[in-house]
Amino acid sequence: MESAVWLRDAVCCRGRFPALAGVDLDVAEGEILLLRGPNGAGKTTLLRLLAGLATLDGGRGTVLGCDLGSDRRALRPQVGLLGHDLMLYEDLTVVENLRFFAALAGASDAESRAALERLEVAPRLADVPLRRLSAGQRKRVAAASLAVRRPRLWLLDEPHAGLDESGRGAVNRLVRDAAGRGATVVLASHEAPAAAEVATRTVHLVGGIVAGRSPDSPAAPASSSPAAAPPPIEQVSDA
Amino acid sequence: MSILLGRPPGDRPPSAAPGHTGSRATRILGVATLVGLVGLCLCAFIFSPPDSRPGPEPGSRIGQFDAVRLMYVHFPAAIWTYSALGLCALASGVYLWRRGVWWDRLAHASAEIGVLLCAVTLLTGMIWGRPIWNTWWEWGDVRVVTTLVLFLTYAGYLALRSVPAAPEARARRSAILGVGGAVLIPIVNRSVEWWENRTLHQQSTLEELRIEDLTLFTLVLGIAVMGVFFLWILIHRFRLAWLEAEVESAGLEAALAERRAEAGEVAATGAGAGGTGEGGSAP
Amino acid sequence: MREVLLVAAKDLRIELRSRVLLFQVAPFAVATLVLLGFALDADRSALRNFSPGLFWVAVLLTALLAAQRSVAVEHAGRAADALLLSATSPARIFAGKALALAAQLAVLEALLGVAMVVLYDARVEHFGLAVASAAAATVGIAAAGTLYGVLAAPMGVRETLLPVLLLPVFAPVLIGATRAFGDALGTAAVNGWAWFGLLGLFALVYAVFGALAYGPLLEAEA
Amino acid sequence: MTHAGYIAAGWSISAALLVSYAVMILLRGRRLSGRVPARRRRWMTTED
Repeated sequence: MESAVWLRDAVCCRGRFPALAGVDLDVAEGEILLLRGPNGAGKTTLLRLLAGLATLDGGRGTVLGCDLGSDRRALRPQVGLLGHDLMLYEDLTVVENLRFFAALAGASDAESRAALERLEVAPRLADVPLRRLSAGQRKRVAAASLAVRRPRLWLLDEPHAGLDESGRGAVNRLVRDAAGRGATVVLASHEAPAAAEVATRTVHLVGGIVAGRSPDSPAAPASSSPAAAPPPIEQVSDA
Repeated sequence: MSILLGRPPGDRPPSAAPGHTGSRATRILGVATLVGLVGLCLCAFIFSPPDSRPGPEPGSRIGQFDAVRLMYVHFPAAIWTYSALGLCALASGVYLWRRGVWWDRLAHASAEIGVLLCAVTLLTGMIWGRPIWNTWWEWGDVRVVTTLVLFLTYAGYLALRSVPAAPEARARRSAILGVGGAVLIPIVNRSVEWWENRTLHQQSTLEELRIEDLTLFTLVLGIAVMGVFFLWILIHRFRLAWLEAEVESAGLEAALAERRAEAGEVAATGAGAGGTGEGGSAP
Repeated sequence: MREVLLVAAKDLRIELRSRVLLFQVAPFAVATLVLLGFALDADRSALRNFSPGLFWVAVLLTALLAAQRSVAVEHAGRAADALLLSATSPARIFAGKALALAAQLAVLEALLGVAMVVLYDARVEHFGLAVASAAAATVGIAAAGTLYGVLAAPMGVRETLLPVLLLPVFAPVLIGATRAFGDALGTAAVNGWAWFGLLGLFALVYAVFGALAYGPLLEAEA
Repeated sequence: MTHAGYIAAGWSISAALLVSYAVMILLRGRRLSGRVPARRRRWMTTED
């Protein structure tokens, strides 16, 4: 099967802090991968890296055939990210938010309405500014705006957090549908039962690396100090 | 290019590296600056004549008299201000195009020195203007006003650089600002020129002073000395930027090692609790 | 073009909803004019003579606020990330946001213009010149404001950094627009249309530069 | 000499600015050099 995500010794820094300290990860197309790990393990950073929103500071990586070093711009439109921040406009109404992102993605108004229905957002909320919705309702709207874009890779950061039983069900249906249509899903979740229900595989992330690999023997010795630029001598002598 | 970093270490033992940013090239430039400075002082204060010529009325003399001696600092500083900030814009542009940290550091070093020289230019210009134009600040002069805007623009550039950020993001933002400054300056110059379309400045300093040979020679010498000084301080500043980046990335490597150690600890202590089984213990 | 209008319409709709422009920026603009009047001792002829300059100083200060607001909208809730993840090219996002900012500034300028006529007793002699040069200046301010706004955006010091970066850039606009208005209001004997040309040049340069530089800037943020 | 005060002020302010900047750069260079391994400071190997 084609590989949707391929990471080797990936390092990614938030400011000066190496949130990912050498991640090896393979995800096949159509898989639903559950990321688990304690707070601060680097789950959110990993998802942002896979979305092409964070820079790869060391190691190598390919997502959906796009190189994370050089080709992030081609990657981004194929990815949908549901983050802690909703990535929506608080002052716009539910429908306006959805229509805007649907239009940018080339989807129709009917599709955005259908997406809202699938996430069981009550029609009476359609014209309410996002600011006035509850956390759970916003999350559903954010998930709907993801669905409208029909990404090839779904990256869900705590999709179940703050949702009630029916909301979790709706999100899981959405995930299964997407995987059924051939999309790949990576989700990070602490809500073990709800997430395990859909996941086809689980990976544990600890201290910025995938648990199970010995931290003392980095996988790729040649590039094991990836955060640093290549030694200055080589860099300048050919200039 | 390699002059900024010196020659490759070859087979010399690394322990021979002294703890400063000097090298043979900078020592030569440093000595040349000092020798040139002595020569410049001699020419500027002793050999060169004051600016003085017959005035319209018989027997009267006009000119800048000894104040022209300020020009031997002001003019070279102005020339190298424009060169340094031009170099900053150029290096910024190349950075955006080719993406080498080398260019980012060159832009940083030249901007900092350029702003310093710009301050020198403005200050000496004001001190010269007080006796000659009878004012510290002349709004009606294009170059004066343009240079001040230039100063503010690149002072902003340095302000942006001083904000802590991820190195690559900072480099990219700074580069755009560096290029933006170069885009802005011609427009400012044009607009100020129209704004006050008479100008007080020497149309060209070199023409207006009825230049004695020695005055011209001293001006050229001043430019040369300032140029050697510029190169000397640029090399030092560039190497300092290099060191700063090295210290930063050394910190990063340490943090990376620490992070991996943390992962090892958790894996060792939490092997049972963390669970390898699917849907195991809830968090 | 469709995407440009989508982004612009989105920004304008947010302004209509949140009313920040109406309730915060507009009063600030008028208050600035009033304070400048106090500074000149409310001397009627002085105020009329200096009205073009005072007007544009007020506009530029207001533009700082509006530019900051335009960036803040994208950074609250990380909506900027969503724009990055859409297939829209950065140049179009830039154009859309600059267009929306220009529209807001135009409204503010109209308001300030009325205030200027009322408070400073200014008389518009060449209406066409005034409108044309204001339009050119507005496009330039909006382009520069959008570009430099995102330049200073993701740092914790946006409020202080943006004015430092942006005010020197506004220098040619202030000079040009003041002169052009001087002609239009009959307070300066200059050729206002030549100044209109300079404002147009500024707008063109910053629109092109902004469209080119916006992509790398958004990348730097990510 | 005419304008002696202006000339003295101009030259000495310039000298003070440039010299103090240079000294600052050199001192910071010395301080940071100690924190960077010698092999990453290749300009130091100056002798032929």
